Amino acid sequence: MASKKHSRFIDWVNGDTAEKVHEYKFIQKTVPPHSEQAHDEVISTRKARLFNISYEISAVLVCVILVAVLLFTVFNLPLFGSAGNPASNEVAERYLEKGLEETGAVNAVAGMILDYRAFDTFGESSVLFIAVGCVMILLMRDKNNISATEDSLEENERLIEIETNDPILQKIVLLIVPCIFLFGIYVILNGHLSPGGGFSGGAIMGAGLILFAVSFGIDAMQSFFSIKTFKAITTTALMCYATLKAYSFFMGANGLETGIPLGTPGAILSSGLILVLDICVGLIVACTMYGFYSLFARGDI
Amino acid sequence: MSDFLQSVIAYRFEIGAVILFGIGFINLLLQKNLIKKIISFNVMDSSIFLFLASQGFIEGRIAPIITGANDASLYINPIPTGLVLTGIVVSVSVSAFFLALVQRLYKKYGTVNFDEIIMLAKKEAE
Amino acid sequence: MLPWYQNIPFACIFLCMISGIMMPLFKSGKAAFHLTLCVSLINAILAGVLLYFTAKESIRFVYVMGHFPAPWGNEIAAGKLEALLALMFSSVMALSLLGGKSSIHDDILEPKQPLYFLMLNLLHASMLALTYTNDLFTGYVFIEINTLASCAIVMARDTAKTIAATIRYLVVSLLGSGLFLIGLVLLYCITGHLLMPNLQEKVLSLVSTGKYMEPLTIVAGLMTAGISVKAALFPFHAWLPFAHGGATTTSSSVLSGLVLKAYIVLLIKLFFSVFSIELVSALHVNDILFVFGIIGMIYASIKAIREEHIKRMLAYSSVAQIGYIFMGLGLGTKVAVIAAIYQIIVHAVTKPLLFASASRLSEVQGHEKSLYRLRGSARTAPLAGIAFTLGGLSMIGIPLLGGFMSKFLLAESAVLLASPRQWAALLSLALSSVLNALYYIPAIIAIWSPSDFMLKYQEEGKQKKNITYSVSAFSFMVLVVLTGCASTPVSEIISSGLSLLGGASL
Amino acid sequence: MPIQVIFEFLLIISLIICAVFALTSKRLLAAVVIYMAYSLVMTVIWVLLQSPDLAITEAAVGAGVTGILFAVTLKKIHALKGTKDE
Repeated sequence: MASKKHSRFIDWVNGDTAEKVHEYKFIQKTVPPHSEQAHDEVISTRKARLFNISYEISAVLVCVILVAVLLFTVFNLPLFGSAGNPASNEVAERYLEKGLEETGAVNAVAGMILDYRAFDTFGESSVLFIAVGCVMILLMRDKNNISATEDSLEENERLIEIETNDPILQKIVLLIVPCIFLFGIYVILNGHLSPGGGFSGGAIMGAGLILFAVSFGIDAMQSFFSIKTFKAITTTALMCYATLKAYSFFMGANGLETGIPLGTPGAILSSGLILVLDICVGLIVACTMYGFYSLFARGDI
Repeated sequence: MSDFLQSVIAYRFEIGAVILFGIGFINLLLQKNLIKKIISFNVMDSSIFLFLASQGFIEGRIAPIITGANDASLYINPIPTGLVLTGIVVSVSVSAFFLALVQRLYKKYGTVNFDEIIMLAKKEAE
Repeated sequence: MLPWYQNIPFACIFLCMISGIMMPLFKSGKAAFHLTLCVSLINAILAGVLLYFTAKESIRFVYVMGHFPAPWGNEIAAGKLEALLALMFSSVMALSLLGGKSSIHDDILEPKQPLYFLMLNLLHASMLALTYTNDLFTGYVFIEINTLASCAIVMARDTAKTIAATIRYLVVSLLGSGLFLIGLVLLYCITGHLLMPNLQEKVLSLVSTGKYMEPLTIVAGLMTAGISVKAALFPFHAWLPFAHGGATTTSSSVLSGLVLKAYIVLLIKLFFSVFSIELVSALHVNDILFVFGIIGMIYASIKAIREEHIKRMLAYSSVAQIGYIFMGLGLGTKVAVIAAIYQIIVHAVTKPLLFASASRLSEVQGHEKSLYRLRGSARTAPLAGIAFTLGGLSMIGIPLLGGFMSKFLLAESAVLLASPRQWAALLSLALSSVLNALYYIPAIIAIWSPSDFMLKYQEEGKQKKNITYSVSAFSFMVLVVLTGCASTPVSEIISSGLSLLGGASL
Repeated sequence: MPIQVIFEFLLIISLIICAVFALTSKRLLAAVVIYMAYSLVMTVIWVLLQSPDLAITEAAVGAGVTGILFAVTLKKIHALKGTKDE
C-alpha cells in the first residue's frame, strides 16, 4: 500500500484527484495604510516643484559631465589587453611566479585574496556579517514589527504551503539538493586548486538550502536549522577565521614562522590556511544566504 | 575617423563600463522607485567591476590557475579579479540590507516611492 | 621581533572585531554593553601608550599584515598622528557609550541590543582601521563597513522616521562609495599599486614625467568627491539632520563626533600619503573644497537658527563644523591642515557632549525635543545644563574653550596666506561665529529660563538620577577645557605627525 | 574584426540594453527578471575576460541568490501579479 504521503501522487497519476479540503482560513490581503493623495502632495507646493526640477536638472548635468569626463579619461588610459600596462607590474608577476611556493595555492586569485591580501578579505566577511545583523535588526519579529493581521496572514501562508505540498517538486528537490550541496562542497574544497572558493561555494550551498526550504516548508527546515544553529555556525566560523588570521598576521609582522605546512601544491590538503579559511567563509556565506532568505520571507530563521 | 573607431574597438569594455556607470548613477539619483534604485546601484557597482577586470585582462593569456610553468607571461593579472571578488560580496551585502529596509518601509508607509516616503516622514516629524 | 608596542594598532583593531563577532551570543544588552565599554576603554589606554612611545621616539612604523611587506601584502602604519586620532576615537567612543546608556535602554528593544553593540564594535574597528590603514583598497572595504554599521546604528531605534532617514543616508553613502571606488580603480589602472607608499612613489614619478596627468587629476577629483559626499560636505548634507537628529543618543554622538571624521582622516591620509599637499594644490582639488566648505559653514548655521528640534539643531551645527574642517583642508597649506585636524579633535569632544546633554535635558522634561518645551530643564538637571552651556560656548568660540582654539588656529593659518582666499576665510570665520552665537545663545537662555513645563516635570525629573551620564559629561567637559588651554603640545604632535605621514616634495 | 571582438561587442550592447530596460520597465517583476538576465550576460563576459572565479560567483550570487531576495521582497510589497495571494 502506498503511504498517505504518496496517495495524492497516485491519485494524480490515475487521473481522479480527490477534492481538496481547504483547511486554511481565507483572509483578505492587507495592504498597509497608504494615502492616495501622497503622490500628488509630493509635488503640490510650488517651492517643492521648483526644487524637484532644479534637482533633476542638476543631477542630469552632473551625470553627463561625469560620463563625459570618464570617457575622456578612458581614451587616455593604458591600452586594453596589452601586456605592458602599468597594472601588470612586479606585484602581479610575483603573485604568479612565487605564489605557488609562498602560499601553496594553484589558483593565484585564491592565494592573493586569502594570503597576500587577507586583511581585505577579512573585512569583506565582516561586511557580510554586518549585513545579516542589519537585516536581523530590521526584520526579526518583535514588538515593533508585528501585527495581528500579519500574523494570521503568515499562518495562512504556512497552511497553504502544507496544503499545496507538491510531491513531484519534493521528489525532484530531494534528488537535486544533494547534487547542489556536493557541487558547493566541491567548489569550496577546491578553492585553492580551481576557480571558485569559499564565497561562490557558500552561495551555491545557500541556494541549495533555500531550495529545500521553499519546497519542504519551514517545519522541515527548522528540524535541523534553527536560529541557534545559525548563530552558532556563523559566529564560530567567523571567530575561527579571525583567530587564525590574527595568529598569522601577528607571526608574520613579528618575523616568526607560523609553523603551518604548505603541503604539496596541487593536492587537496595543501596551501596551509587557505583551505581552512575557505571552509570558514563557505559556512558563513551559506548560512548568511539562507538567513537572508528566511528573514525576508518570514522574519525569523 | 578610423583612429577614433579603432580606439573605440580597443577600449570596448571600458566604454561599455562607463556608459553603464552613467546609467546606474543617474538612476540612483533620479529613480523614485526604491526597488529600481537598488537595481541601479547594482548596475553601477558591476560596471565598476567590469572596468577593473578589463584592466587586468591581457590578450592571449589565460586565467591564473598555475598548473603549468611558473611563468608570469602565460597568465593574466590576478589582482583585479581578487579585488572584484571582494567588491561583489560587498555589493551583495548592501543590496540585501537595502531590500530589508524597503520591506520595513513598505509595511509602515504602504509605498515604495522614495519621494512619498520622505514626505510622509517629514510630515510625521512636524 | 618588533618592539612590543608596535603590535598595538593590530591588537586594537582585532580586539574590536572579535568582541563584535561575539555579540550575537549574548542574551542581554547589559553584558554586551559592559564588554563594549571595556573594549573601548582598553583601546583608549592602548592608544595612549602607543602615543607615548611614538612621541618619545618620534617614529612612524609599518606593521605588515601577514608575511609579505609592501607592495605585496596588506599593511597598516602608525605614527604620532594616527595614535592621537585613535586615542580620540576610542575615548570618545567610550564616553559616548556612557553618556547614552539610559537612552539605549529606552530606545532599543532588549533582544536587539546585542546586535546594536555588534554594530558599534565593528564601527569602532572600522574607524581604527581607516586611521591606521596603509592600503587604499583596505580603506574601501572599511569605508563600506563604516557605511553599513552607521546606517544600522541609525535605524536601531526602529521607528518609521529613523528608517526613512536611514534610507536617505544609505543612498547618499552608496553614491559616495561608488565615486570613491571608481577613482580607486582608475588610480590602480595608471599606477598598478594599492599601497600608499608605492602609490606615492609612482604618482610622483608620473607627475615628473607628465604622463597620465589627465587621469590623475580626475582620480584626485573623484576620490575627494566620494569622501566628501560621505562626510556630508555642503551640497550633500541634506540627509544628515534627520539621521543624526533621529537616532538614539549614543548613535548621534558617535555619528556626529566620529564617523564623519573617520572619512576626513582617510582624505587627509590620501592627500599626504598618496598625493602630496603641493600636488593637490596644483590640481586645484582643494579650491573646490574651500568654496563648498565656506558655503556649508554659512548655510548650515542659518538652517540651524531656524530649527526648533534641539537634536536637529545640533546636527545642522555639525554640518557647519564639517565646513570648517573642509575650509582648513581647502586652504592647502600644512598649517591649515594642522588647524583642520585640531578642529576634528575639538569637534569630536564637543558634539558628543552636546548631544548627551541635550538628551539628558529632554529626559528630565518628559522626553520633549523642541527647544520651547525644554525651557527650564537645566534647572532640573543642573549638570546637564552646565555641560550644554559649556559645549555651546565652545562652539561659539569663547576663549579658554576648545572651539576658540580651533578657530584661532584656522584664522592664523589663513592670515599666513597671501591671496584673496585669506579674506574669504577670515570673513566667513567671523560671520559663522556670529551665526553660531545666534542659535546657541538662545538655546542656552531657553534651557535656563523657568517655565510651566519645568514645574510640571520637576519633581519627576529630579528623581531620575543618571550617574553614567554625569561621569561622561564631566570627562567631556574636562576635555573641552583641556583642548582650549593646552593646544600647543597637541598641535605640535599633529604637526610632527603630519610630516611623518609622507609627502616628499615635488 | 575578429569574430570574438564582434561577440564581445554584442555582449556589451546587450548589457546596456538590459540595464536600460530593467530601469525603465513598468512592472517591477520584469525589472528584476531583466536584471537577472543582465547578471547572466555579465557571467559570460567574466568568462571571456579569463576570470572564472568571478563567473562562478556572479552566476551563484547575481543571477541566483540576489534574484531570490528580490522576488521575496516583491512578494512582500505586493508587487507580484498573478500569484496565489492575488
